Amino acid sequence: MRYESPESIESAVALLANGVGARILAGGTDLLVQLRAGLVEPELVVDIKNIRETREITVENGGYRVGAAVSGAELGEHAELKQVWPGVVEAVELIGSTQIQGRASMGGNLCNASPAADSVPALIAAAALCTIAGPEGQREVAVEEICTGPGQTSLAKGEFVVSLFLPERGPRSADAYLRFIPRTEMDIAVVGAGVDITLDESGVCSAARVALGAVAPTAMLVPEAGAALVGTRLEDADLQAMAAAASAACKPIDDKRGTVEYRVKVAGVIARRACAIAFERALERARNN
Amino acid sequence: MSKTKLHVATTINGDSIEFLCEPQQTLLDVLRDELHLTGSKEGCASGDCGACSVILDGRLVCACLVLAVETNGHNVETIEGLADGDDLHPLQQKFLEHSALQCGICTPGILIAAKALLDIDPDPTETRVRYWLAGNLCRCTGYDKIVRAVLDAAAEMRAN
Amino acid sequence: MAKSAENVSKSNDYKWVGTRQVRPDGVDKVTGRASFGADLYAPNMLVGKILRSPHPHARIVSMDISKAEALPGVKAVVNKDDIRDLPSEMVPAGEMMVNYRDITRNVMAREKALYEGHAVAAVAAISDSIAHKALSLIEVKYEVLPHVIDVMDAMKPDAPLLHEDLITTGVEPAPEKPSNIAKRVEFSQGDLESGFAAADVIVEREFTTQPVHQGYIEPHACLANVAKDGKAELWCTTQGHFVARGHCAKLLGMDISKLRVTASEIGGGFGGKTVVYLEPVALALSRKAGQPVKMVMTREEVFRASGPTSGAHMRIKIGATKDGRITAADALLHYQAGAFPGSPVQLGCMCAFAPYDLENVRAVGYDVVVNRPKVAAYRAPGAPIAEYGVECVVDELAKKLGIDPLEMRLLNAAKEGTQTVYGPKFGPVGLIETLEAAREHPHYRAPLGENQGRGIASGFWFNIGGESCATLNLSEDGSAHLVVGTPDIGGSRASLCQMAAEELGLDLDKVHPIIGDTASLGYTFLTGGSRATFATGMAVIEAARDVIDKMRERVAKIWDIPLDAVVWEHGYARPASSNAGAFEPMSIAEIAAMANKTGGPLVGNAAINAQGAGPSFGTHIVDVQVDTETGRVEILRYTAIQDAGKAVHPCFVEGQMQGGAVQGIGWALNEEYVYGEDGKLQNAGFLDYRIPVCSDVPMIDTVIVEVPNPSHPYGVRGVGETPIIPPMAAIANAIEQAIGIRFNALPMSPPKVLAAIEASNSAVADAAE
Amino acid sequence: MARVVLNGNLKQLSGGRSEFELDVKDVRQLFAQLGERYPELAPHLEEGIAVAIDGEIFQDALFATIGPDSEVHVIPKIAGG
Repeated sequence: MRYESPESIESAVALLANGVGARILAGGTDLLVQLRAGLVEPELVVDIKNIRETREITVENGGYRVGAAVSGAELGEHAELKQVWPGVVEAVELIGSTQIQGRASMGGNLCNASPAADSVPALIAAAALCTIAGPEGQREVAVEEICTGPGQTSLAKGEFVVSLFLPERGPRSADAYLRFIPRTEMDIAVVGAGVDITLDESGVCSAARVALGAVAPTAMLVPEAGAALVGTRLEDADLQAMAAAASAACKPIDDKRGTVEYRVKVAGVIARRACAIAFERALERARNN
Repeated sequence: MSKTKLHVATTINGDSIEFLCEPQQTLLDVLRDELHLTGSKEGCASGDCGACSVILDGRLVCACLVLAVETNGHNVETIEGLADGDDLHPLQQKFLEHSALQCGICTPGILIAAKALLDIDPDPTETRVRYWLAGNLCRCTGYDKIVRAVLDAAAEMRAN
Repeated sequence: MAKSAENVSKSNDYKWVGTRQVRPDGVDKVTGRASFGADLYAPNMLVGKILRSPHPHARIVSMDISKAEALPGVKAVVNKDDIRDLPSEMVPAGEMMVNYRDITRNVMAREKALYEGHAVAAVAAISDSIAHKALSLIEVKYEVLPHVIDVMDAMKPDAPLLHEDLITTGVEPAPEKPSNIAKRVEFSQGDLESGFAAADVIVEREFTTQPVHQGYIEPHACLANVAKDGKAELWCTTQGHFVARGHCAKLLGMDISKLRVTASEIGGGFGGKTVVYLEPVALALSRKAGQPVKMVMTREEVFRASGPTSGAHMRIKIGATKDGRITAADALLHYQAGAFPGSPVQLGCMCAFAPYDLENVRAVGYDVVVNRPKVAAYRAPGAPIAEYGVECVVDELAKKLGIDPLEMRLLNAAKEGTQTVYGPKFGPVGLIETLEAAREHPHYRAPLGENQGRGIASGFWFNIGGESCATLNLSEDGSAHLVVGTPDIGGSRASLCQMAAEELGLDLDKVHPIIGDTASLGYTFLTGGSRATFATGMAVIEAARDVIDKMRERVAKIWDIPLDAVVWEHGYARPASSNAGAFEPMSIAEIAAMANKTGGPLVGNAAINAQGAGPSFGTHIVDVQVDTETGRVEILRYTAIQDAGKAVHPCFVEGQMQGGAVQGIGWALNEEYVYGEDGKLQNAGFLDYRIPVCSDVPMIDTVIVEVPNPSHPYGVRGVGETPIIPPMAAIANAIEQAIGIRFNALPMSPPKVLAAIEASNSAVADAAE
Repeated sequence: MARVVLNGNLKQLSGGRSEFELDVKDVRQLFAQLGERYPELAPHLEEGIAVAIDGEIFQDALFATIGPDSEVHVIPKIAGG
């Protein structure tokens, strides 16, 4: 195994394009476990942490661009970003322990392509965009376009995720992320729900994005769940309708972490609780704006 | 696998340390097997137990989830550097006074994790301590005396 | 040593015993200096790795190790041919009795691989990566056989047989056909039939529990070094290096005294480090390679190939009169032994009803082999499973009768003179005291909210004595080295030094303990059965009294008066009375300074087989909150109460109670082995084998009750094991109070709890229609 | 004469009889007499057995004293984790 730590996007792309069986190293909290277990035996590991663009959090067109290798701890310490996108940040902060937070990144969490990745449903709900660098230059795609199946991504050879873009927020929008795990920490999500809600002047929901994790081969947007909230004030009945839509969209598997029945049922519950939190946050913003 | 070893220059507990390592060796492998700093323990090698907790450039990390080569030019703090000469760190002193260890295998990792917490939060709540330490498994104590020792150390450090 | 009641020190104003002192090994443990199993490195050391069976049950048709041996950097390859085959021979090994025929096969598979992860061969190489490569070059031809994982399936007549020659013992007449049932045990007293006939209410329930792993954070590790002349040294993490020495010598055909075993600091054991896994293999590799060999298990290997304790299926039936008196109790226990006979089911039978004073009682147990790793001791082996079922049924009975569960227990509590189902009558025991302490505790009366419930349960463990040696070497300056042979897992060095200092009248910081290797003192049984502070403590006290007598002799000579005219008080030799003569009392330092001139060095020795262990009873109170939408159970408050006899070091006694309680919380709520249809373990890691993390639990309140054990000079009973027994039933009982549903299967994990809630909701709905 | 009771499976090796009045001074004599009467029982008395004399449990203690009025229970050896 060879180790390289390029300092520019271009040289990283060059290495990845030429290297056979190359793997990208960001925080390494998934890759090193896979290396140790012999699940992957790459010829080349490309550490992207020395590329400036992967390590910065910058304001861009009113939104935030977050480098793919920015650690959860760094994200959590960014008070402004946390205030604007609390759901995304709380999702990233749920990835593993304090120790994992010191290394784990959104880019890595996304590209590891686990159906249960905590940050992904939150990013999808936030309509985040993903900037990808490759031999043909850079392209930008919606986060939900990245994962195609467990451990599978749409990235072409030589491509890697440089940064993620969280768009500008309206005055009455807010997001939230909740997950269910058996313990209070250190578990993989059995169900995860990312929610983004926008209210109109009268406090009625004008737009809602609900995304679920760990209930299908990839994290997924559930338009029917969002639609169930639009035009409502998220009363109990509306939330129940949303929960039903969320549960209906689940295509989970039975595994050591949960049964199909359990995941379907709890997906609705967790989505409902996440919606309630996002709604409260949106109302508070509306009051303050 | 590449047989050419990589040269790494790093700072460990304030000392400039240079070592050669293979690219796939973790920081924990090098700390223990090459430098014989065995205070950092391997309980799982997958980041689930925290027994290998070290501080890398001020961030708490699991040494088993860091490639040794990644520490080139960086600063590592391990349990061996926690005491100031003969003077124990207040956390170490409180762990002794509260009998916050039984077998002691998780103790170095927990002390390092607790230090990282008190470095950024001198007055943590019990809940903060418990969630901060959730990545440090202890099978002996039930955590009670550990949490008390950390809170007590924080109080003493605030007083001084 | 004498154990008569008058030998119990009457005074309770001890200087050291009962105080909270900093442990002598503390600084090493908080600075990273302490050396655990994997922390030792030897010059020219090789890395040893084990090849493990990928199949849960397979005949080993053939094995070709030549390619592995030929790989550059590989120094030795071993398999069953390098470990002795041994005939059936039962020996006590700290855990239940073990059979050398099985130990040798568990260490290295012979005819068959009996569980996924079963060792089949091992290599020693100059590097980790070469060792891994070598494993991949060993060619094993398996004939895969059908496997059986569940205990009840394994008992069926058509179940796949693990051992073609296993005939059930304990059944008359002996069966002709082999089966997976290794043994049937039965204990009984009185007349069950009339007992149940006299009952106004009878509750009978079936329970299942899953295997749980001891979960020590330090994986098994050792460093073996065999010289050309066959002399061998072994460094390993173990609860008993003398026991490990015996096993290794037997498996390798060595003189026991040719093998010197040194116990490293041990990173948790809980029973799981009372047996050998890597040690004989490392010695075989080192013997073959002629170099030191270090072996360390990965966490995955720890889960697949060591521990755990039994999973079980059981039926518990108890009857009581309207006023709450239990008239009869019956238990039927089926325990998984893993791949070889020897589950703790007999101990389960003996413990099941021990907290109760019963006339008519029976406990029947079956020891059943399945294609899982052989079970190892785990904290009070066998007791937590059986007592979980019993404590749930007693709780249900109490509620059916409208009696407070605590009062129901008090009404039937075992006490001094109670006839146990396993035979003897109890001496002084402290169950009633723990129940009364629970009743008086503010926790028991604290208010509860919606979906919250409170449960209690009691637990019993025998505790044991056994062989212990101790040596006290007085130095010229009057300080002392204390050498003992029980590895210190939870602070026993502190309590042993406190007892030595108490006897000698020496300051605690003048007593320096070490755990001697197997060549440095006589055979000492392992740290287990809650015996270290009790049994080794008795040896330490005897060694201290031995050196005190020797000091009195020296002083008698110095003063030229009779021995009985010299008494020992608070660290000084004094004249027994004024008419013995007017002499200045002599301190230990003064006597030690003259030792070489007055007859030579002063050494106190003790080599005992400690008898008269005192049982320890505990009672736990727990409050839970149930999230009825997700099935998640949160532990809100926990109080553990236990009779320690005498708490020599109260902090470490509390620590045992807290640690045991939290292990029990894990057992109750989340810990389990998850097997696929393929008979392979799916959660062999700390990510999915969910032991409690710091944020899962509240502070664990403790109350230490002290009902002295008359057989111990300070009244010590031993506390390590009892605290893991009550939690599972206490939590199940609390959940029942919170949501009105009884759970008869462990773990009570969110999916199971939610499923039960949904089922009861739909049942209610149906009833409403 | 001490009252001796065999517990657990041991009684199966003594033809179902579990209670005896024996004139024995210590555990060794107890095992010897029981072994004589029931040769099947003898090997089982050598390992894995404990003896409770008037409520106090003795393991591997051949010379533990048994009094003339002692109540003696022969039980399986107890271990622990």
